[in-house]
Amino acid sequence: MPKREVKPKLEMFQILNEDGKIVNTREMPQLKNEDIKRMYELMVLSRVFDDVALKLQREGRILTYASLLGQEASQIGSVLALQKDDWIVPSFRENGVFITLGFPMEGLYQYWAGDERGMKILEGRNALPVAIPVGTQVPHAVGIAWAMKLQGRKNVVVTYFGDGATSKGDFHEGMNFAGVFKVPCVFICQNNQWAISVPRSRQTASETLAQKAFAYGFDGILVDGNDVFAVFKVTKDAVEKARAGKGPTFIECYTYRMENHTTADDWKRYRDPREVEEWKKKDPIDRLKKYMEGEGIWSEDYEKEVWDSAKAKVNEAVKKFESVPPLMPLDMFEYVYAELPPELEEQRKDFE
Amino acid sequence: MPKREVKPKLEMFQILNEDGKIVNTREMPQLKNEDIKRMYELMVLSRVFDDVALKLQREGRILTYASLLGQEASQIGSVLALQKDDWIVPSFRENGVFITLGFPMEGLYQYWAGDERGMKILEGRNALPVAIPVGTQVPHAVGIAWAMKLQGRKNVVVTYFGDGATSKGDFHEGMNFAGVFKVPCVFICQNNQWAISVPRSRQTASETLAQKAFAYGFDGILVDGNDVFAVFKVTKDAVEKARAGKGPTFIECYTYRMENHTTADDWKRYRDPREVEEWKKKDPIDRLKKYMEGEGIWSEDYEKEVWDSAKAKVNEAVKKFESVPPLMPLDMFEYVYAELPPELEEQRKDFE
Amino acid sequence: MQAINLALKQEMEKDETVIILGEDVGKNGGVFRVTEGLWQQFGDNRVIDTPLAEVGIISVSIGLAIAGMKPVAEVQFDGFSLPMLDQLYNHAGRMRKRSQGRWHVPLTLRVPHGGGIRALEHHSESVEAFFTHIPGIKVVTPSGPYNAKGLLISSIRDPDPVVFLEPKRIYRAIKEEVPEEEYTIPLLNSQVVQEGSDVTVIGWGAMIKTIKEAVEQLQGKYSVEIVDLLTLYPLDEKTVIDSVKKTGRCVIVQEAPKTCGFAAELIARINEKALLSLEAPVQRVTGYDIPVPLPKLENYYIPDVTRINKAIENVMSF
Amino acid sequence: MQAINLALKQEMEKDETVIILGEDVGKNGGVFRVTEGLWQQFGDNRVIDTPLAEVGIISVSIGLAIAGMKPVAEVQFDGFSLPMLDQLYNHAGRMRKRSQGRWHVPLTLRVPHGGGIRALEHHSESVEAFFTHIPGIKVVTPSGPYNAKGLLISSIRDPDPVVFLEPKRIYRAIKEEVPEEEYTIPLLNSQVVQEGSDVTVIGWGAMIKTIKEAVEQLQGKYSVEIVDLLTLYPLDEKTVIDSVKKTGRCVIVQEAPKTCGFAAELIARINEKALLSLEAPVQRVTGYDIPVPLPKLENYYIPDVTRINKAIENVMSF
Ligand SMILES: Cc1ncc(C[n+]2csc(CCOP(=O)(O)OP(=O)(O)O)c2C)c(N)n1
Ligand SMILES: Cc1ncc(C[n+]2csc(CCOP(=O)(O)OP(=O)(O)O)c2C)c(N)n1
Ligand SMILES: [Mg+2]
Ligand SMILES: [Mg+2]
Repeated sequence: MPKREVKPKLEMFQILNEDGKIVNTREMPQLKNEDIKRMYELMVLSRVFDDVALKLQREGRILTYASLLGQEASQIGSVLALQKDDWIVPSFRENGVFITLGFPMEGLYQYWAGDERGMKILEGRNALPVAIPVGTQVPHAVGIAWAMKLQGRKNVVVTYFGDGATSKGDFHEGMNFAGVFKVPCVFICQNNQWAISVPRSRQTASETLAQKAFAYGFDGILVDGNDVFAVFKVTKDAVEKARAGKGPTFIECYTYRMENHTTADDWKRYRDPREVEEWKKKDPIDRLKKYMEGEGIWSEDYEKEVWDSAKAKVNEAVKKFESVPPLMPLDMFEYVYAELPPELEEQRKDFE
Repeated sequence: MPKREVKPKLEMFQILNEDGKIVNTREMPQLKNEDIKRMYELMVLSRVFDDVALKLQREGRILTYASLLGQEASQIGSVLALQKDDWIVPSFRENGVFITLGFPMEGLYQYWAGDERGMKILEGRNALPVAIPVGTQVPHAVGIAWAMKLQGRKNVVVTYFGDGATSKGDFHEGMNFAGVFKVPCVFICQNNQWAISVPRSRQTASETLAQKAFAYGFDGILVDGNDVFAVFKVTKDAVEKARAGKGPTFIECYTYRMENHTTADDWKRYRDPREVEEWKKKDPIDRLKKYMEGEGIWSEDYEKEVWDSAKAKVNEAVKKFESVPPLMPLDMFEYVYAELPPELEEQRKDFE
Repeated sequence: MQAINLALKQEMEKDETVIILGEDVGKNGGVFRVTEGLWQQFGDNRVIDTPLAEVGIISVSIGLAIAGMKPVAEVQFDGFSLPMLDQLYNHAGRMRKRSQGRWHVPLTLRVPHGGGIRALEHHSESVEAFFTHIPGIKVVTPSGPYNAKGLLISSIRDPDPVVFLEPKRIYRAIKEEVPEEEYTIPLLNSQVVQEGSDVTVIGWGAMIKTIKEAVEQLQGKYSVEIVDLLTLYPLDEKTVIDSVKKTGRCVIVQEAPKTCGFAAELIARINEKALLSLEAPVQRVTGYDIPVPLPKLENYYIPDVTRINKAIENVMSF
Repeated sequence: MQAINLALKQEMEKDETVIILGEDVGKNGGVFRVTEGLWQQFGDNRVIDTPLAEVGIISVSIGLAIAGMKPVAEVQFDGFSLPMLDQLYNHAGRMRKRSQGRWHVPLTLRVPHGGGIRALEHHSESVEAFFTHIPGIKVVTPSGPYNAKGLLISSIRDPDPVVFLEPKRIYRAIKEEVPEEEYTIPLLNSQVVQEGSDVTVIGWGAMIKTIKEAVEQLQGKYSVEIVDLLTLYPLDEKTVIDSVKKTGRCVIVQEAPKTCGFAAELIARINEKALLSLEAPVQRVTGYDIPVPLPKLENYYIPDVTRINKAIENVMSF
């Protein structure tokens, strides 16, 4: 056969390796020590939040919960690359994103306890609520980004989704619009290797997910998703490119879902514990800690302080969460329409 | 930015150039003179069929019709690469495909006249009926191909669609399944540069359509769709590869829709006549004629014979089409379910 | 058609967040020429040809609407609107709720609707009942140029997602005075287009024209009241119930397949609120539970004058 | 749940063209464990984890079915079934027609259905009315293990596309003898699960359990006849009409949003065939026209014993 096929090769972008060493000095973003500490602290906070969520779930105080364990660098590293009024369009595993954005953690617990008020969008933040139907939020991000462009605003949209989401038609149609209309949108795919029990290899025969961007005429980047510096750098570049009117970027954060898919799941049914063990060694928090230690900006005291402070904040949030006054049943008729149509007025009356 | 993007380049595969010269002898398929004549005759027959369809439409004897003018090589060249019991999953512009498969032309006219009986699938041929909703037939082809694989059959499926179809989620989800399950399916995209009034450049920012295959982990090939030898060769290779269990192939036939989108359309509203003129020079039939002339297998007599015979066949078909007894209104209740449910039984009675 | 075009033009002139998007809506002016001239007037950033992707059109519009635009999306034919149901159901109708009031989705989806134009397969479906079962959206069904204009302007201005079903059969069939000035018709409106006392005939969209023809053919044999449902959700139920209470007899004409069509909902409401007034079972004249036939048979499928009058006779002679 | 598992297992043993496909149906045995053990028994070619793609699942299944397989596709939750409507409407329900009888589509789509398990958003919807409005497909609604098994076997064997709505709330809630042997229940079947003479209460799926509880709570105050609709399309209308004719009063319980739900269709048919027997308006007890609330409020949304009994009182005291 003649040369009429395409088989380019994508390399994984990394700055901080598993031993906490910088392997790509040239690309290392300029970060102040406080910035790095902030990254570390937010990652720890997310982890404590997550850990307590799992505990609350076991105790029946919240319902099904989707853990972000292992994906902290992908989430925190990318959000930190944004400006305050940029837009975020999340999927359902982005608790670390919400925390970094400053959403009150009690609200997140409330949401996962099945109380819709928990998703109240923080004033001053342009974020959409949790989206459960996989992949369906991707084109919303494209629409928002397009609106920014049409309105001549300089804001950028970042949307999050998983490896599984890339199989959905909504992802495809959204990505394709993004390419055609060159909108300021950054697509962050947290490839955590699994979609519930379906491994990445069963999700698509594409060698990398990043290369899918090629089908839409824009850049795809494969990045070590457990390397907070690499995620930050790559997102920052993509966000700036978008802001400069140079169109969208697709970023595949290569990471791992350390926990069950959700608390309703049991990963032991379908994956090899050795795989999980291997990934433990790549932990994004450990890695950053080692780096900070090497740079002399980490100490035992600091470590204790960070964890204690995180725990205190989370405990505070749990307390607030548990003291929230209950929802009123009639609240379910709120926020359906701007004005209640007569049908609903009647149904509401009926309900009383 | 570091090298973390993918930008491979796809070249267009051609054997027979616009002047009827072989530019790629190594790839020229071994075809007997009769084979080449058959190609020519079928292309001419399709063109005559098409021309008469347009005439019948103007006279109000058939309704909206989608012309294949200019796409004969893509259609005939690819079908001829198949075995008799291979499957065909067409879109709506594949009259040339149906003719090559041996579908009676009077049936095709009947269908385009709004009589469902015209789509009766020819016994002994594994083809699906015309599919109007763009791109939605692509995953059917994948399912059929998968069935062939599961059943241990050696049959291959070829599906046809346009450049517009590549934007649909159905296309994406189907292509992705094809890659994952490595099914014996060949995807033939007739990129005729337009989806009604929407040019290829507005359809996707992807440089070629063929490269989209890369997102699904299989080969994409860009071929000159007005070069019947190249289409035949590339399809033949892909079909054999599929038959050998080596998975799917995506073929982009680069061609042009010479006519209106359908008879309900007026291309002068949105495209430049010079573009159409340019493409006239690439006509697939002219090109093959020149080649045959050069090879000494064409003569004025032969030419006349081919066209006369085509016209005679088409006239015969028109006659048959016009003498078909009318549909019975009650026929509309046929073929909805294997057995009429009571609701429909009642509605049918009501109708009488 | 011109009425719709005019409504679009005027709203776009007035409010620059209004944009049009869909397949072939730009230079080509839409396959029905509804957006004719708008691309020329407003340019490529406001009248936008999209890729061929119905999920994309609706879902990207949701994003546009959240971020302050007022997208008027077009789906080319009714049969291609079904891929949009998911995004309408799971997102458009819920965004206000899910964000606890922070975001809402002021989009309008225009759907050329119904059969009778001798078109290809999937070009002649009536799909309103899928939409009316979706919480959080509104469903509007103009029946002629005058009300189309007023309803479309209201739909565009409405803060919630509106599905606007344009009866394509009458795009060109009805000639009517349409005022140049802008006017709105509230999105909760049914109209008694002809008063009567013997029997109420209810319809919407293209069926109103057929109903009028049917009643004309009766030449005054019965005093027929015709109710035109300009909005299906919310429904101006009072007009319906009042009419049925008055006449005691009712025929509902619906082009869509019978089972679970909107006529069933109307009967349910009449049952709930006017049962005691009924002197005969409400009769449905509908499409059948089969795919819309290709053009050769579609006229046998779509409710026609004969079937409507037979139903009127039935309820009158019950 | 075990009943469904058993039905699948037996059909797969008997007919090797039966295959299962969906998200997580393989090694993991499905998120509800309905396909537990089947992958282990039948292997990767017959119990197939697919990519996360609902359109893909249904449309590839259509292809499989055309080419001689009997795919039993699973969609993970009701809320994710909407992207499938297009392919069901435009293809599955029409392939027989379009090919003039040459091809047909013997697929079964299993949909865990309805609320009440305190699940996440989009995991608790009742979507049957979208399906019952689609020509060419059948809609089956088992209410317990025994009928689930018999109906599923019939669905798999049926030559036409069947949507099989499994009430997830009772996956584990109902314990019932389910015979080991294979048996079928025809796909046109409603059952009078309790005879009575004062009022007919009609429901399907998970609502049957709630209806029974409600009636129990009445402690014989009224003689209630309970009708369980095991199939919605086709509908065993005779059982419904006979019952309403007998009792003259009727309550319909539906978990889905009220407007354009299947209850409306039932009322339309009762109106058409039993109007004169009605002594009171048929009452609907339904979900509301709002998105299903998150778990904290969902029990206020789903029809419960109190609301059902209030409706019974209403029709009895009319
Ligand atoms: C459209 C849709 N189908 C199915 C589901 C059920 N489901 C929830 S999460 C999930 C897997 C998602 O995988 P991925 O996109 O990789 O995200 P991850 O959970 O790994 O973060 C599935 C199948 C869903 N939520 N939405
Ligand atoms: C899902 C869907 N949307 C819209 C249409 C209306 N329509 C018919 S053909 C067409 C353009 C198709 O373009 P392409 O796929 O390139 O095929 P071509 O017509 O060029 O052969 C459109 C928009 C349709 N048939 N199906
Ligand atoms: Mg994943
Ligand atoms: Mg094209």
